[in-house]
Amino acid sequence: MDFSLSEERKMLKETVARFFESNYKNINKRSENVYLPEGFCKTFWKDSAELGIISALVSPEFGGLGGDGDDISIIFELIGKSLCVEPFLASGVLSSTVLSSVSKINIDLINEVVEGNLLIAFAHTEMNNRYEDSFIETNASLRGRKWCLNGTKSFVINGDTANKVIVSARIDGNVNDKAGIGLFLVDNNQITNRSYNTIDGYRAAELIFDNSNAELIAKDNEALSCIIKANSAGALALSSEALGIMETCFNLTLDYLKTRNQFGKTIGSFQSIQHRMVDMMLEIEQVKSAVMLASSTYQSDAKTRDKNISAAKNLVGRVGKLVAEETIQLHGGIAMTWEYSASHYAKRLIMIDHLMGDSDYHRDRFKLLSVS
Amino acid sequence: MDFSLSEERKMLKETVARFFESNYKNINKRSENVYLPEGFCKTFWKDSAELGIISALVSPEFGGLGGDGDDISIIFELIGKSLCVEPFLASGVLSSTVLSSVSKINIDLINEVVEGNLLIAFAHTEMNNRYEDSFIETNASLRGRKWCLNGTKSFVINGDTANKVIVSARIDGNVNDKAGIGLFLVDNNQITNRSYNTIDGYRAAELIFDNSNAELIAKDNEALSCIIKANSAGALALSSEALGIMETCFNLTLDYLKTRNQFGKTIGSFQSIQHRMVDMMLEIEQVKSAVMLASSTYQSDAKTRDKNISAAKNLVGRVGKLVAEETIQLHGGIAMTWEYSASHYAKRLIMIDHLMGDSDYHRDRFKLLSVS
Amino acid sequence: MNFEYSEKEENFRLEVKEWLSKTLPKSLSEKVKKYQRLTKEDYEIFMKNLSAKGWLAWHWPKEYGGTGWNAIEKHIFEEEIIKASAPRIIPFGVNMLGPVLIEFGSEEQKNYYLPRILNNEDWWAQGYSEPGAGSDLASLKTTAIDKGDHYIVNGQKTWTTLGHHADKIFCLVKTDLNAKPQLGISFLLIDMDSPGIKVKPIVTLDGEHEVNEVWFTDVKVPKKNIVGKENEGWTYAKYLLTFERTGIAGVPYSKSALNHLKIVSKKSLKNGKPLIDDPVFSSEIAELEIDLLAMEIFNLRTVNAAAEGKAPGMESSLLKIKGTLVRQKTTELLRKALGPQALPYLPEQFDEGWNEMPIGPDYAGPIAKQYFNMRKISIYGGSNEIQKNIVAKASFGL
Amino acid sequence: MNFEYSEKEENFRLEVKEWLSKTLPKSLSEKVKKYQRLTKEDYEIFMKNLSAKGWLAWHWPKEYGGTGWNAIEKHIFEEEIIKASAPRIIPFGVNMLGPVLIEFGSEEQKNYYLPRILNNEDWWAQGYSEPGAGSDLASLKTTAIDKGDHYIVNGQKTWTTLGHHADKIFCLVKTDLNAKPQLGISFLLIDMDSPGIKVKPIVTLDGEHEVNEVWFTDVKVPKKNIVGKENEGWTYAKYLLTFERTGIAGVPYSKSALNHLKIVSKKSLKNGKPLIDDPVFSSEIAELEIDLLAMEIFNLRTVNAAAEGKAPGMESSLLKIKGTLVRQKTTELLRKALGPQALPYLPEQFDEGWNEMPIGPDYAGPIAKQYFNMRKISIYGGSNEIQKNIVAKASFGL
Repeated sequence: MDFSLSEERKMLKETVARFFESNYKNINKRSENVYLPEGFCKTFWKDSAELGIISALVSPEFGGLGGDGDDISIIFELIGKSLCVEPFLASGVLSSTVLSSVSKINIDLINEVVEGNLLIAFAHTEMNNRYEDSFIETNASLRGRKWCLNGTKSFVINGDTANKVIVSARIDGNVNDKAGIGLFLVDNNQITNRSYNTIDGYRAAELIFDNSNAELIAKDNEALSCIIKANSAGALALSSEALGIMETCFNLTLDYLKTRNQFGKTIGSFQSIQHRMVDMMLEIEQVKSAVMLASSTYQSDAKTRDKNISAAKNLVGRVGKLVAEETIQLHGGIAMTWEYSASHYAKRLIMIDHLMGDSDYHRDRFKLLSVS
Repeated sequence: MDFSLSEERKMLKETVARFFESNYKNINKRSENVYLPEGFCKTFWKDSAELGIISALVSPEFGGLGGDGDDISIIFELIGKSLCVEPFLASGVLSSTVLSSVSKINIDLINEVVEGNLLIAFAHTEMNNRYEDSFIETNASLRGRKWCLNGTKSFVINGDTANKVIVSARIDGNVNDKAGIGLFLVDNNQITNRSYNTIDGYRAAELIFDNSNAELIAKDNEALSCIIKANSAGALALSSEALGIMETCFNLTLDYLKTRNQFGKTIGSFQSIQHRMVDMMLEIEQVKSAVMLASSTYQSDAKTRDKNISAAKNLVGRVGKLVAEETIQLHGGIAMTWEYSASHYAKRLIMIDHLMGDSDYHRDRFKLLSVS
Repeated sequence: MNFEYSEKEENFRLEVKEWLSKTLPKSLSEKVKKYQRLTKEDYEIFMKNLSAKGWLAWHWPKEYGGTGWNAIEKHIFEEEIIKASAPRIIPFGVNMLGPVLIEFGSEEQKNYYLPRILNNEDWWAQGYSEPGAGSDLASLKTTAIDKGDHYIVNGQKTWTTLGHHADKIFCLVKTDLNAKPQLGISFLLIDMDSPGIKVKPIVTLDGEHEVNEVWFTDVKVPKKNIVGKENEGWTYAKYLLTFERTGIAGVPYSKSALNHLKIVSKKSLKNGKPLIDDPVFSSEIAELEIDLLAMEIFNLRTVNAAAEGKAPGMESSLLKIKGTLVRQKTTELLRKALGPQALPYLPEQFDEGWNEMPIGPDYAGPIAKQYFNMRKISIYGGSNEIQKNIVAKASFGL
Repeated sequence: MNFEYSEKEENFRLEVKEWLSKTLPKSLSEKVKKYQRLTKEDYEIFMKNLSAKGWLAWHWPKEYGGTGWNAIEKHIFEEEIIKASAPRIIPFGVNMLGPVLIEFGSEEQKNYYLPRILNNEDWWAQGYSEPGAGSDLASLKTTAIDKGDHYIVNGQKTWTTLGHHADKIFCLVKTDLNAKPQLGISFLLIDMDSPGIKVKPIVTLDGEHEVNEVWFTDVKVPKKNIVGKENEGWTYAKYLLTFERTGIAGVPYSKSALNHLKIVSKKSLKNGKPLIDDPVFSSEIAELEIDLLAMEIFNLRTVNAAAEGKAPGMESSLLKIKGTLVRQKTTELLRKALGPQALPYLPEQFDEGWNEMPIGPDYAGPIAKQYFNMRKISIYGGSNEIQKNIVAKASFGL
């Protein structure tokens, strides 16, 4: 057993932590970035790429410097702590997972992603597809020898500024069939989009495909297993991000409890508050444990990977709600304000349950996978 | 709106409370009764009948003096407070409900029950029938012009000492069909029984029917709606009993918190404990409200009756667990002992969720009935 | 027992319902239903109609121009205005200051302020909370220094709801600086256009501006603006806190939210099937509905006791706690029901007249926002923790 | 990171497993599986086999005849004995008194008592709790009065597990009656056959007798029976409380109970279908399984830190809390899974050799009883509330 990080990873963690700290110090900086035209800060993104942060999310096999579960989890825990809105999830995890999992590898494309020159979004979710892997209404058809897509993809994170988009579409079969799915690469000039901010500060878009030209990169079993892997990778990343947020929420709350006075005592001196802090701390330790298990088995067979990731994401959903709500409640009014960082942490923490499968979805998936 | 009891009911409540108080004062008395040959105290039972307690559970139409939802709920709340194990549920509620709901009324039989001369048990549950109304495997068949039963009924409360038993059996159809059910009256000399105590102090029995002679008292729709009504009446009685137990548990705990010292202070002076007491109190008020609603609409149409009773029994299951577990935890070791009454209250409170439908069953039933 | 309303009460309900259907503009109730931002005028339209009908002062005795309703009538009235999606009645003047003036105000104050409240001439704000004193009102720091015929007020109030609309504010201020907490506090009426007052918006986590900071710098307030006696303001403030609050559990709000939840869960799909058919999700709804059903009876029991003249004791606190939990749970399930549809945040959608295509179904827009907004209800008006302390102290003798 | 065991560790696990399969009588593990009452001999058989193998003193250093295992080996050992349904190792002598004597005992005491523990010659009981001092050990009242070469002990101990089997008991007693709580306490070894000792059974709510009251009336105890220094017993007692407890979360117990829960839920029927197919019930099981999975890693993290020589801090307390909650939840779901089958209570069923037909399925009998019995685990060994106080004090600086 080995619960510690390798020396290399420890260094990575320190470097990235320092980088985030100096670039994302306070919540106003983040709010500024949210309202930039891209919904994030291009300079920061380019700098992250140069520092090797995107590279750390990609395996050496494909020109990266990491790509293991532990790498994803280290980086996203720090993303959680700094609450940064850069497209690490969309381009760094989801799209690069697909690109490095298909059989036809385009190493140049991955390099462009790793270097931060190319932003690729992953468009799978649709208005009627809650979190399902194979529920796809967007249609793909062959016109002569060219693929062409029709339909709408919803809630595509960073879908507006992405240079290219990886799109799941149905080639054949009924809406929820496991077979007949294709994954396509589409240039953004083929797509009409409507972009907006999400309530937790990200940029997302509806992507409309109207006879859009598309390049097929995987189909049938291969496509489905790439979608599942990307969704699991995303769920692992989000679980780790949530862990970082929870730790921050806990610390913000603890600091507040120590300084804020009511009835002549610090709030933290009230026993009922103390016991609730212990409950929170305990559940955060549980989340930390579940994330460790999920990240350490990310390279295992798909079933083990997905089972442990579902365990983590389900727990994150449940504990996230507890931590977000307790953080606000134990602070009182101040945490209801836009000005104070805790409210933004709480919002992101809650909304993580609406991405890549909520606690119910992952509980059900865990149930199926834990039957041995 | 009228939230108060009528003068008559107030008097009833006072009389019955005084009677239980003087006859069931401490937990040892109850434990003695549990181990009497009948599993209860015959003298006490006879005295209760003379005082009119059984009569209060039966409508004037059938020779009783009450029988409304409020009557059931008043008496069973007091039963809960005294934790008495007399066959009020089996003979006073379940069987008398059936006897007064069938179309062929046998008024003499009801009179015998009301006077406490005749004990009738209600045998519906089977080993494979969890809490369902129509899941019946016991078989009824005609031999010439006589009905005869074969099969086993399980967990029949007071089924060992009952003079007669009302038995649900399948005349026709598949095991879970709504049609083809009959209700039968069977003399105890036709039944082989194996009797035992339940973990909460009641006496129950497995009843084996081997070509037992039986009298048909209702069939098909009439039989099923009698079973449903009896089960609902039982659930209302048990919910009220649970309310009485919760109130007692709360008071026992509060008294203990005020007197028990730890670390130089009463336990009750710890804020985290106080807040848990408030949570308990609040939920008990909720239960009280739900029981009031259920008892006040007991005479309404079957759908309203069953919906409100299911709401109450579901809440009782959830809050019962909270109150039983908190009562033990807040007391500490002392409530783990047989000697101290709280442990017996807690056990009965928990096991009420295993009778006449648990919280899951009633939640599902409520769900069906609340769709309007 | 019987929880049905009497014929008289049912007739009263009908009267309220009919009046609302006649006088409440459809465009206004639509805005409320869509959670759109209400203007000052939106609130005033409804309150002026109430004035004209004689129903604005629904908590006042008849002799002062109030309705003289008992608790059950108030309860019915409140249920109906919520069901009709009317704007809320801004409570600061009519429900809060009014009763205090009636009980403790001078004849001059009553004669001047009460008619103005009845006619919506003043928009009042409440100046209780301060940055350092949330639930702990007794430790407030805003001072009013005696200068002969006037006070000079300095300090800061916060969480002032709709303070940016207000003409006047009633404040708790410290008039005896040497007194212990709770003592030396006075209840002062202040014109918002006095020199030295500054209102700063507080944007809440949902991006909305409803509450404010109010800063006082050397604000001159005439002495006649003090209510009751100097240094006894704490008594009047407490009077307000214990003032009969039949609506504290928010039952009608939760009922309408639960209804909405069921509709949303029918429209939301999981694996192509209505979410409401999912056994786990529908079980959560069912248990919430049961909690609400019980709470409604609990609330009615308390309303009924109040109508019979019994003072509400710990019931108010218990109902406040449960009421906020149930309402918050409803908004949580609404949020969960949406799945990824909860993500988009289009602040412009809540402006009057916005008529672009929403992202996703039209009901989706306000839901996540409402969930976050509703976190406040277990904090303000005496947090749930404070309510528990009150119950423990008052009912347990612990 | 990697949570797989090393080859060496896996081999060790195999060795333990094989040894158990060879030496643990099938009849004995069957009794444990069926929750039948174990006799004194049942415990002794297993402990004697452990002695013979040199594994009894699994928490002791090698020099004293212990195993010298690190935390991971201890963890594996504990997992395997629980998986094999062995009786538990009675901890009072070997796991509790032993380490105290090794650390604080005189040479004479070590030479006399340690070999006797290693050879199962003494059955030890623990005399800490008193009727007035549950979690608050410092306020104990049993006195030991100095009479020159001996003490005279008076008082009462309670919750003495298996005290009716004990030959000896180690007690915390007050030797300085004027000292403040926690001071003036000594750690005393007492023969159970001393005149003046009376053991009274305590029947617990499940109808079982495992714990006892022990009464001391003018019991003469030689002075050499004091461990360490007079009046410093509190230090030794605390040493025990902080003594590395790898098994505190009870993970292997919960794992086997969860397994059992799944089996029972497959056999229990709801509407004629296996209960485990009920979406709500199976969801409760799934979330419990996830909690347990996380807790297993949390526990391993702590075990691993201990193996690396780091002292367990608040982790022990957090694991105690979560461990008890998970285990209690498992027994709750088992109880719920049975439906009405949980009702029958046949105490004779738990006697050795009982072979009548059970009421209902053979697994039903002990389940409700176990549920009630397991309420104790969040109370004893420092209640969950005490654990929370400890964490708040130690980790938050609150």
